[in-house]
Amino acid sequence: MDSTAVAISLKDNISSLSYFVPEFILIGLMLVLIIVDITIKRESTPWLGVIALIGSVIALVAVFAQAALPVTGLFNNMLAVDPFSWFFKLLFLGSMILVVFLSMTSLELAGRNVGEYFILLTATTLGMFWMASATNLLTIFIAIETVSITSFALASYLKTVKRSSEAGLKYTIYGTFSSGLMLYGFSLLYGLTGSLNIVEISKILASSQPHPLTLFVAVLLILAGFGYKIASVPFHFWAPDVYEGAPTPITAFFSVGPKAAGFALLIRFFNTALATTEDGASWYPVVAEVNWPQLLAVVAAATMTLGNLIAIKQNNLKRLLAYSSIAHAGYALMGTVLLTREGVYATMFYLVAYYLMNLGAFLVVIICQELIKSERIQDYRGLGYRAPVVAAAMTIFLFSLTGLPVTVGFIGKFYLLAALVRGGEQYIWLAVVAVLNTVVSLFYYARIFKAMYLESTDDLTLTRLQISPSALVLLAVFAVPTVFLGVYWAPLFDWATASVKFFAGL
Amino acid sequence: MDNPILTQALIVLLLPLAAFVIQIFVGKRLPRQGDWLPTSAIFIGLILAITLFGRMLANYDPAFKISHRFDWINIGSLQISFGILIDNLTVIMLVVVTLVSALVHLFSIGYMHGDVRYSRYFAYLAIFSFSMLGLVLVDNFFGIYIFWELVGLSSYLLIGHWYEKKSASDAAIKAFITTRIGDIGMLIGIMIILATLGTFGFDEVFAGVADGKLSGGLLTFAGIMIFFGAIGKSAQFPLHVWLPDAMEGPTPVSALIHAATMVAAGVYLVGRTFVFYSADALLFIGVIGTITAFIAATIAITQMDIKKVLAYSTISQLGYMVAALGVGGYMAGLFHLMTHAFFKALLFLGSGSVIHAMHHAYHELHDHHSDPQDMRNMGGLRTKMPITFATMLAATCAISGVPFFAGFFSKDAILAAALEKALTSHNPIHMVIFGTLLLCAGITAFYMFRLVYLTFFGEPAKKEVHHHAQESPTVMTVPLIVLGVLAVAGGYGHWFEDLVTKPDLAAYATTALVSPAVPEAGHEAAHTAHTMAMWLSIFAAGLGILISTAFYYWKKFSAEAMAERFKPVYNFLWNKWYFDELYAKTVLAGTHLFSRISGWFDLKVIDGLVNGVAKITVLGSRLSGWNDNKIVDGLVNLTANVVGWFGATLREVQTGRVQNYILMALGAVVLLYVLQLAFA
Amino acid sequence: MTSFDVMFYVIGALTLLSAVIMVFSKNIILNAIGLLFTFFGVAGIYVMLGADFIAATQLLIYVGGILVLLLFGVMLSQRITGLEMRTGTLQVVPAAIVCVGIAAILLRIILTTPWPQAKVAAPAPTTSKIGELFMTTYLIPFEIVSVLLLAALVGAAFLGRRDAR
Amino acid sequence: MMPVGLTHFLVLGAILFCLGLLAVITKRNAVTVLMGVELIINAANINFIAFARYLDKDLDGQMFGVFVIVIAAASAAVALAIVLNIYQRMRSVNLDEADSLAG
Repeated sequence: MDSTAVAISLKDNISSLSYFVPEFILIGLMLVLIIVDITIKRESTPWLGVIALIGSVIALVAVFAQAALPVTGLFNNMLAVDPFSWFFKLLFLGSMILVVFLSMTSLELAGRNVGEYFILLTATTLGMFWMASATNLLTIFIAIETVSITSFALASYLKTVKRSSEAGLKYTIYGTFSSGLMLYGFSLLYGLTGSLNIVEISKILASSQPHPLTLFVAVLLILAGFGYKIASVPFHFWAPDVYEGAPTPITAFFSVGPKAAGFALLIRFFNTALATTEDGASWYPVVAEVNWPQLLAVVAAATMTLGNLIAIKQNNLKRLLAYSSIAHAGYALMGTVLLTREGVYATMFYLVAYYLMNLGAFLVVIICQELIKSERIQDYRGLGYRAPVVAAAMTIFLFSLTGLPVTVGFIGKFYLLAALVRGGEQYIWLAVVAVLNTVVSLFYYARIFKAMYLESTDDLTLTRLQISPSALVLLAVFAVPTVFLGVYWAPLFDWATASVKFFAGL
Repeated sequence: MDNPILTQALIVLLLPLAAFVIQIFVGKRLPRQGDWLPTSAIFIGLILAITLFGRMLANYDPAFKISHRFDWINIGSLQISFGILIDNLTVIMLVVVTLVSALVHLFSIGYMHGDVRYSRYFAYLAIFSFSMLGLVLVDNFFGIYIFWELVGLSSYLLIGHWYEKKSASDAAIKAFITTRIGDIGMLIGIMIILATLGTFGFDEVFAGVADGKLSGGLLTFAGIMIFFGAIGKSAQFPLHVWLPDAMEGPTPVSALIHAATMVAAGVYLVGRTFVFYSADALLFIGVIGTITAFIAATIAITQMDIKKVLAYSTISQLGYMVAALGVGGYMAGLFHLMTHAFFKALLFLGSGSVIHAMHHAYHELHDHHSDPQDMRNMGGLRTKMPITFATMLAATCAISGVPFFAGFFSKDAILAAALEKALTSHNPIHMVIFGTLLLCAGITAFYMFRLVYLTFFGEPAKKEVHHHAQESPTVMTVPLIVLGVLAVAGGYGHWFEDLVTKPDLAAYATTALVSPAVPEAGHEAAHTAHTMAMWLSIFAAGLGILISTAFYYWKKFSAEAMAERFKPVYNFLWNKWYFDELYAKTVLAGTHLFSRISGWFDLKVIDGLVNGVAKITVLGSRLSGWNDNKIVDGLVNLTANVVGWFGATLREVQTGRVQNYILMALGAVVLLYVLQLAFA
Repeated sequence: MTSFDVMFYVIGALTLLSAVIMVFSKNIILNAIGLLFTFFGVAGIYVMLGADFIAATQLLIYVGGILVLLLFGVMLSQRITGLEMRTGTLQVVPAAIVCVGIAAILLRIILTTPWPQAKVAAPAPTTSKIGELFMTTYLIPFEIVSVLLLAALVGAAFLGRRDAR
Repeated sequence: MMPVGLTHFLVLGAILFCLGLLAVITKRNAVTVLMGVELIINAANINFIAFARYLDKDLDGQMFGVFVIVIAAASAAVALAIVLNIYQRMRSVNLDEADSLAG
């Protein structure tokens, strides 16, 4: 590297710093939390949560301030700022803020040392930021590992609880194994192209004629890393166990945050590394020999079907929601199948819908852990009478998860199906599978609904339950948009479509 | 929104919604638990609908059609506008829906008095009315699907209103899920429309079909798929099993579901999208309708529960309407929908009145075991309940097709349409359809008069009960009288045929490429068919009534003896053609098959991975436990069980051991690689 | 056969042999020792590939750090005196089948792919170049890895700590 | 015999990779399983460095290798902390005994 190249590179690093403000704020938040945690030596102080909340809100403001930034690569094209990553960053901060809220009210964490908890949560969010904006195999790897390593610790955060420790152990073994596979896949991709930058990789793949089978194996192994983050078949096995064992706010977080980050990564990878990105209406796969849509379609169909089928047999609501979240990953994957613009924004729309309805459902689970001290569905009997507002909110979330009309879940599913059907006739079968799956999902969502409203309870349990005002407010925060966006979703839709813009230059 | 008609229609639509919202939140705190609120909302709607109707009559125009669209969603280049469309058919439907709904509201004030969830009940009624009105008003497939689901949802709430009763909550779930199975088909059909035509609006879709953008086998397939929605909602064979169970809801709800709302939705859908169906799709529709009409009619002969008889008669009459549409009798089918709405609502409310009285009588006698709905416990009620009797008799005459009652005109029209089709099409299937429908007309007359004789004539089955029975309160009899008048007079004056025109696909064509529609069969043939059909139908009805009278009034023959003599047939009918059992049997056979497959699967595949013989034992014992379980209810359980079986088996894979997971993930990677090799 | 080839086969054999010991031995101490020699062998491979800096890093971090960490894990979680030093195996047959399948796939693609190769220059010292890259192109990965390390530190410290209550 | 070149190193890496997989799947002891993961990571690293050598690009592959080693260390630290934690709960680090969450 000669001196002018060094100078250019350094200059790029320095000029990129101004785009990095939200990340700096989160890093600062981590440090502040560490210092406060060390200096205040009291167990379970509310201050840590408040600080985390303030910090994440400031970061949110900083991300908002980036709305009008140009699409550009940062730090020698290691990361990128573009509307696509912007969209996801807002989603991540939204998840983080809510999970901080949930954690402050959660019974499971009460009386524990929560300093490290919020530090790790902040670090996970940082990792997700990088997952959404990484444009280099190395930064992708670092980002995934940041999210993974902190997630392992968060899953086993309840050290004294066996199921939490077990969840952490399984997550760790499965996670390190998956990143090992992904790493090997990266090495093969590097060998094929000689580059780590995904935009460059795309160009080299387009110009040289790579061995299709080798490329396929490389991407299959890489998919192990991405697939494990979004919990898609066949890399989903960890999810139910970890979701059940982890502290419930963390489960809620896992089911939306890292999953959305995985989707961001997957979409960016498939659409910029394996296809040529143009500002036009659609993308064209550069490697015609390998049929990525077919691979993704098979994975999507398997994911939704498996998640839904197993969910039917669950009695623990947390575990049921784990399987349902696997199924929803399958639905969201449908949008990525065709590598079209329409599909991508359908997926993004669906992720927001999923964020609302799934976090809402978990919120109900957390509230009910306090109210009825149980996660089992049969203990939700009579909830419609005992806590009408909670049950009504749950009903809204369940309807939305099922995809019934006048909820955002319906609109999201509709866009996905529409994108699929309009993308070409060869994937109508996948749309049919998805529709059949919604019917299957009805069976288990209806079970919860039935338990809450249609099953008789003995007289003992027929007492009204007291719900805290803050819980009511939180419920409203999720239930109202779930319905409102089901009727008037134009703003969300516009946001999602405007965000389908990747960094593609060099 | 410049057009006053549109505004008015929109108000009719939104009033029940507003009532629902208020009622669900504050209904309990309102005076009288707010029952007046949805009731008055729907009555205002009724008045508005009637003025619309009057306006329509005053400025008579067969081609009257206005619509308004709001931009709603954009999917790329595709714009979905949400619009309402009003033509003569819509206005008539508005009147019918609001009328029946209003009367049901009124009737419910008496019937549901003192119910635990009285206020909730009225909220559900309101949302039901709203959904149905929306269904009538929207102008595109997408909107129809949304309201379609809403109707399903609100019917679920209403059927399950007495959810403390297990049978009621089961029936609610059964109705919801069975109809949704039909909805899947409908959604698939809509998706095909979207994929090929890129639009949802009725007019655009029909134009696309007329221009030949969607044609041939795919058009037929799409049509049949859309019709699947109607099969579910309108309780057509083979998805009819939910409707009789839906009787578990309060009786006014049954009236609402059966008369003008939920089950009518399917018929209305087929009517509204009539031009969309290719000839083959129409034949399919006609066959399904005929099968339904016949099966349900034969089942109704043997039933003893007064509401069950009416339920099967509804299914049968719906089959009539669908068959009529299938043979091209657009007018006849929809006309029958109108007249049927009147007399079926009347029959249900009348039976509700009877049950109310029986219930009351049992209550007085402190008898809590006897079934107030069993006709064997009734008899001789005509002296005790004269108004109920008179109105019920009128409705029975109407449904049986006795001349000069409303049902006569519409039923006659259907038979005429079927005969005309049979005469012109030269397709033997059409002849069979006509013959079966004619037979059904006779059977209908038979079982309806059987109902009247058993309930109102003869000696009371239990003297003391009879003694305590009394006429229902005015709030319940007024709706009966109103409907009674309509059941008598609703068919006169050719009003329906004058107002509604049969749509013509060619009219939608935007290009002139399409050959003009095949001209309708000559006036001559139609006239012959009409006269012939009229006499045949009178004959069939008369014969049915005669036989019924011979059995149940003159007691010339003993029904019991007949039943004994033709025991297999009787059992077959009494058990509703063993439909529920058939579905259950399929489940059992399926389970056996699955258990064998799964045993093999476990042995050969999972075992190696799971490395535990114990797993098989667990699975085996669970499956044998499964066989012991009494598996009862039809299609719902079939799907639920098969799906559940898969769930349970797949669940075994989640062993809890992380290294199993890793192994399986790697195995899947190898599998994907092999698949890629095989298909690339 | 050049001396380079001979060296490759010797080091390769050492690496694979110790890896096989690591995988197939039932004694956990032998597993760890096998892993140690595998790491050494891999470091040797790095040297042969002209990656002197990585080889040094491998020795320092892997042999010095990770392996010591793993040994600590072994010691802390096993009763050193007892019989528990032997570790069992699970699902050997299906595992073998799947691994052979994966091996077949990988070998097939490795041997059939025409990898893009340039003319290989003589190995040169890489440390200063790598140092330069750390400060220029790879500055941000270098920095964000520090966040990862900090988070890992916090997590490991929290989990390893014995709580007061 | 072919002179030693890129494929030789790749084959070595592939064999190490599969041995690592085998260890991860079959070993009961969690610490040994983590050792298997390290083998997988080393296999990938050999690939990276071999490619970097024979493609003769910039030192991208080597840089990746350095980062992988560092991250592997961090990952191993957290993983071992979790293993120790499970040892305190269960008095065992056998993975097949941690199966209470299942189904």
